[in-house]
Parts: sequence; C-alpha cells; structure tokens
Amino acid sequence: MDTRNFTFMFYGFLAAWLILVVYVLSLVSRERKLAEQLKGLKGLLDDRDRK
Amino acid sequence: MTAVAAEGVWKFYGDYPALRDVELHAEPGACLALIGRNGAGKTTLLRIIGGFSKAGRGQVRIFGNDPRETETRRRVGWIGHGISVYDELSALENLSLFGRLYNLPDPHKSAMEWLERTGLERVKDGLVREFSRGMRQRLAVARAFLHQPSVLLLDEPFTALDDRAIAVLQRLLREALAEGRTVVMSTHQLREALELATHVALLNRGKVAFHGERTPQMAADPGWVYAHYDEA
Amino acid sequence: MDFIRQTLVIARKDLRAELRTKEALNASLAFALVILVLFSFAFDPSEKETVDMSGGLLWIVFAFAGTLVLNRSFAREVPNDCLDALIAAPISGSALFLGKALANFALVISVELVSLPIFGIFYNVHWTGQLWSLLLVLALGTWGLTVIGTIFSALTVNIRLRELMAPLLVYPMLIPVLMSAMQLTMQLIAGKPLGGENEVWLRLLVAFDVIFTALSLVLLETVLVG
Amino acid sequence: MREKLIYGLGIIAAILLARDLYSIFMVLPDEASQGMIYRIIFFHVPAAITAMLCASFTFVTSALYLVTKNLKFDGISVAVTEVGLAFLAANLVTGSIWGRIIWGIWWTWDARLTSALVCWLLYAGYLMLRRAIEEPTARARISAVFNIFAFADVPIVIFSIKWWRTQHPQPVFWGGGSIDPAMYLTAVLNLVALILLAVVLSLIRLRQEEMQREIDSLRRYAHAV
Repeated sequence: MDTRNFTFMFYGFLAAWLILVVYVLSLVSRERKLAEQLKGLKGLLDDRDRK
Repeated sequence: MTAVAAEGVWKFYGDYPALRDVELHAEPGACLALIGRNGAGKTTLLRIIGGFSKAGRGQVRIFGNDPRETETRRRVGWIGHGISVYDELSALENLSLFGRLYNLPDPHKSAMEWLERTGLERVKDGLVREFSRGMRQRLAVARAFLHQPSVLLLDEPFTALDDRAIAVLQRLLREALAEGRTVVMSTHQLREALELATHVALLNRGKVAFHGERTPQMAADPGWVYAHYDEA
Repeated sequence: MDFIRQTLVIARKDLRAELRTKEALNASLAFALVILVLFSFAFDPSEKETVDMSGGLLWIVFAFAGTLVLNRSFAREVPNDCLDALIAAPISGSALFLGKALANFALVISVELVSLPIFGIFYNVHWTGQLWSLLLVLALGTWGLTVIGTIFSALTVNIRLRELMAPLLVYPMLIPVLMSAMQLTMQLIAGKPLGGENEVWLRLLVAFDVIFTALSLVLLETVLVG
Repeated sequence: MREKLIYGLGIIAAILLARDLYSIFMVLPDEASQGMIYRIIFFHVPAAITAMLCASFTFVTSALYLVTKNLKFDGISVAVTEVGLAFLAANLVTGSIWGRIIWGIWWTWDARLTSALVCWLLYAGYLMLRRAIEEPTARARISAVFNIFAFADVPIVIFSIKWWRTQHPQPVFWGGGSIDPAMYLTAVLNLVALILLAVVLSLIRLRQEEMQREIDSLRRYAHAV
C-alpha cells in the first residue's frame, strides 16, 4: 500500500504543477508573440509616417 | 421639432473609432444624403439612427426621443441591404404580419393598399421565394412604407434595385417628402441621390467633412463635393 | 394586452414559416426515430433494463432532436436580413423571445409526442401508466430545453461557426434539465409517483425553467442590439 | 505600477508555496487511513475554491461590462476566466488521481468531480465563443451575456449532480470532520498562496489582452490609411 500510495501522491503533485507550468508557458509564449506583432506594426507605421 | 438629430456621436469597434463626434440633424421634410467612401461610417451611423446599435458616446434623437423606444420605432421605416421579408410567406402574409407588428388599425387593408402602390397586387398570394429580384425589392419598399413612417432610413437603396424598382422608390420618396416626412439615406449612386436630396453630408473616416444644403452645382457635378471636402 | 398579442403574432409567424417548409421538423423527427431504432439494436435491452434506461434514452433523443429545431430558430431570420425587420419593429425583446420560444416549444413537443408512442412500441414499454405526470415532466423539461436553445440560437446568430458553436454551448448548460427530466421520467415509467424523494428533482426543474426564462427575457435585447 | 504589483505578489505567492510544500511533506504526519495520499487535498481543494472565486469575479466583471460598455472589464473577464479554468483543470486532475487510490478507479462520476468537469466545459465554451467572434465590441457583449448564463447554471449543476450520485467524502474542512490545527493552517495558507498566484496570472493575461487590443486598433488604423 505504501509505495503505490507514495507514487500516486507524487503523480498528483506532479500533475497539478504540470498543468500550472504548462499554462504559464503558454502565457509566456503568447506574450512573446504579441510583443513581436506590436513591434512589427509600430515599425510599419513609423516607416509609413516618415515617408 | 428636429426629425433626426445626432449630437456628438462616437462609435468604437474595439479601440477603433468608426464614428468621431458626428453632429448632424434633419428637419421634417428634408432628405439628407450621407455620402462618403466605403468604411467612412455611413452604414454605422444609419444603423445607430435606426436603433440597431447604440452610440458609444453622444446620442441620437428621433423627434427628441431615443430610437430604441417602442413609440419612436413605430414612426421609423427601414430599407437595408436585405429585403427583410420571409421567403416562406406570401407577399400579403408578409405585409399583414408587419402590419400587425406595427399595430396598424387594419393590417389587411394597409397591406393591400401598399401592394397596389408597388404594383404587386396581382401576385399578392405568391410565395416570396418565387418572386423575381425586382418584385422582391418592391415588396421590401412596400414593407418600409407600410406603417406610414415619419422618418425613412435607406441604406444604399439604389444599389440593389432594378430600374422599375428605382422608379417606384423615387416616386414614393417624392410623395413622402411632399407630405413632410424625413428621409436619411446613405448612398454611392450620387446621381439618383442628389436628385432627391435637399441636404448632403459627407463622411470621411468617421468624421463629418461637409454638411449643408444641396446646391444646384452639386446636382450638376456629383464629384464636386468629394473634390472639395474629401481629403485622402 | 399588446405584449401578449405581439408574442402570439411572432409565434404564429414562426410556426407558419416552419410548417410551410417543415425542413427542421422533418430532420428532427427522422433523427429521433433513427436514434430510437439504433439504440434498440445496440443494446437489445430486457424488460427491466428498458425501464431503467427509458428516462435516459428518451431525453437524449429529445435533447438532440430538439436542438435541430432550436438552432434554426434565429438562423431562419438571417437569409433576407429579417432579423433587422424584427429588431426595427416596435416590439420588446421579451415579446420577440417569448414568441419564438412558444413556437419552438410547440415544434419540439410535437416531435416528442410522436417519438413517445414509437418508443412504447419499439421497446414494448407501458408508458401511459401515469400519463398526466409524464406530460407535466415532458412540458417542464422541454420548456427548459427550448429556453436555452432559443436564447443561444440568438446569441450565435451572427457567428460564422454557428451550426457548430450552438450545440457546444447548449449541452453543458442543459445537464441539470436533462438529469432531472431523466430521473423523473424513469421513475414515472417504472410506476413510482411524482412525490416522495422525486420531489426534489421536480423543484430543480421548475427552478431552472424560471431562472433561465427570466434571464432570457431580460437579456435578449442586449444580445440583439449592439 | 502594475509590473511592481505582479512581481511583488508573485514573490509572496512563491514564498508561501515553498513554506507550504515544506510543511506538507516534512512536518505533517501521515493521515491514519489514507496514508500519504491525502496530502493532495492541500492542492485539490484550494484549486477548486480559487476556480470558484475566479468564476464569481468574472461574472461581476461581465455584468459590469454590460452596464458600462467599458472594454477594460471585458479584458478582465477573459483573463480571470482563463486562469480559473487552469486551476479547475488542476483540481480535476488531482481529484481523479486521489480518487484512483481511494476508490480504485481513475474517473468516478462522483458529484464533486463531475460538476467540476461540467463547469470546466461551460467556461471552455466561453473561450471558444470568444474565438469565434472577430469584432471586439460584439465579442465583449455576446461573451458577457454567455458568462452570466454560465454563472447562473453553476449552482444548479452542482446541486443536480450532487443529488444524482455522491461518493465524495463529506467536506473535510467544513463537514465537521475533526482536523488537526496544523493541517488547517497549511491548507488556508495554501489557499491564500493559490489565490495570489491566480491574481498574478490574471494580471499577466490582462496585460496581454490589452496588447492584443492595441495590435487590433493599430492593424485597423494601418488598413484605413
């Protein structure tokens, strides 16, 4: 009972943390993508204004 | 009492200002033509006046009341891009349906009257699905005039119509204006519109670039207003 | 009173338009019959099993067949921009909602009243034992189905993935209705009366209907006018 | 200002979580009957409570959007809902793993787990609905109305599923079960930690939503010119 009990507890905590980490990673990647788009658009508009 | 008044109207799609501080008004008996490029905000403004959407800031008044009020809507007629009648119902059924919705004293009589005035009395029991394009458009015109609205809002009325329907619509609009009703229409067909219009308003990227009486000069050369007031 | 008259005008229009083409009605009926037949092949239930699963099977059929009709409710207004005409008409959002809901209710109930005897024949279940209580549960359950189906049809009317989106949103919302209706139907078909410990399910069904009818009456105007 | 808030709360949450992890594993004794597995409760229950708090908060901001038509509330609604969904997922997974030991099967149609799953589907529908509408103002309005319907459905779902079938033990903290004060403190601290974490993630997600809004308006402006 004890070893299985421990392994499943480990899985439990691992799973909980995994979900939160995966979510945070998705936030970070989205952040980078948005920042790039923003920079690209601003650059595009600056060039156009300067022309 | 001003028929249609837009006071400081803003409309945002997200953060993008589709309408910017629009000040317009139309007196009873006036015919205001809204002209402007695609995306200038003509349809957006018209839909706010018609009560299909709300202004972000500022307000629109029809005879001093909010367009969404039930009593105000009873006095407004609308012709949009679609003909707004049901394919599964016959011409007469459609008009009596709207007659009952607008609480007319005798829906059937009004329906018959307007079928005659738009030349559809012979096909009154035919299903709209079997109608030709011209007949469908004339039925849409009949639906808009059915409840004798004091204010008529037309969204690019002449684009989808065939010649006969245009003739019918122009005749009915002239009669309505003669009776002191008000018309506000957004349009690209400058020639047909400027013939009828008493006032012209030019929208440029959400702002009112020009608003004033229609001068004979404008009717002669439809491009004149654009040339003088419409910057790139 | 104006409100009632306008509601009936809308309801009659919807029914007449639907009965003229019968497209949604036929699809819904055919769908219900196919599922009933398939289930009998798939499980080939014994007498006892049939009664146990009667509630579940019937309400799965009603829910799926019903949504076929309910999704059409506001989708029918899109082709000729008829929705604009209804919004421009001097009727309140609640009258429009109630009119459409009543028309939908009539259509879905008719599909159910056809499938019920067929269910009785296919699975030789004696379902007319407590007919009136069963019809009451049928009416309450179907009204819950109709309210959520109609308001979500309005919510998704201008959305490009409308046919896909409406079911995805409707079914999780409907779980309480389906659960209580299944429970009550099974008990009734098994011969038990409505009172006793089933009471709680009946109360939940009524509560669901009241809450969401009120919410929909208030919010339809906000949904349609931007 | 918001940056400081994000980092400040983030650090506090991290410290609290570290302290809790330490006390969960090192300090607290095994629970008599369940052995070590019960420790999952320190995440399973707080995650559910945080998710429920997120759902209530997003209901309020959706209602506020409908009243004020201010897109700021729409941004908050989507940020908080998304974070709430992540915590609810964590709750679901830990619940099923814990269930695996206690009831011997991976997924039991038990009252709490099922209603959590249904609520998850409801709010996942909210995010899908948002993705199907492009125009920001219409999207905000339609998703706010859906949010109100979803929130009204949550209590009914929980009750209906609870009566349908229940194997879930009586709630350990409020169910009058005797609970060792040290455990109770850890559980509460862990709840605070998770709530802080939720606030931090929501703020980050909110900032992204505002960036997206800025991109949309710049893109429209670029097209219009």
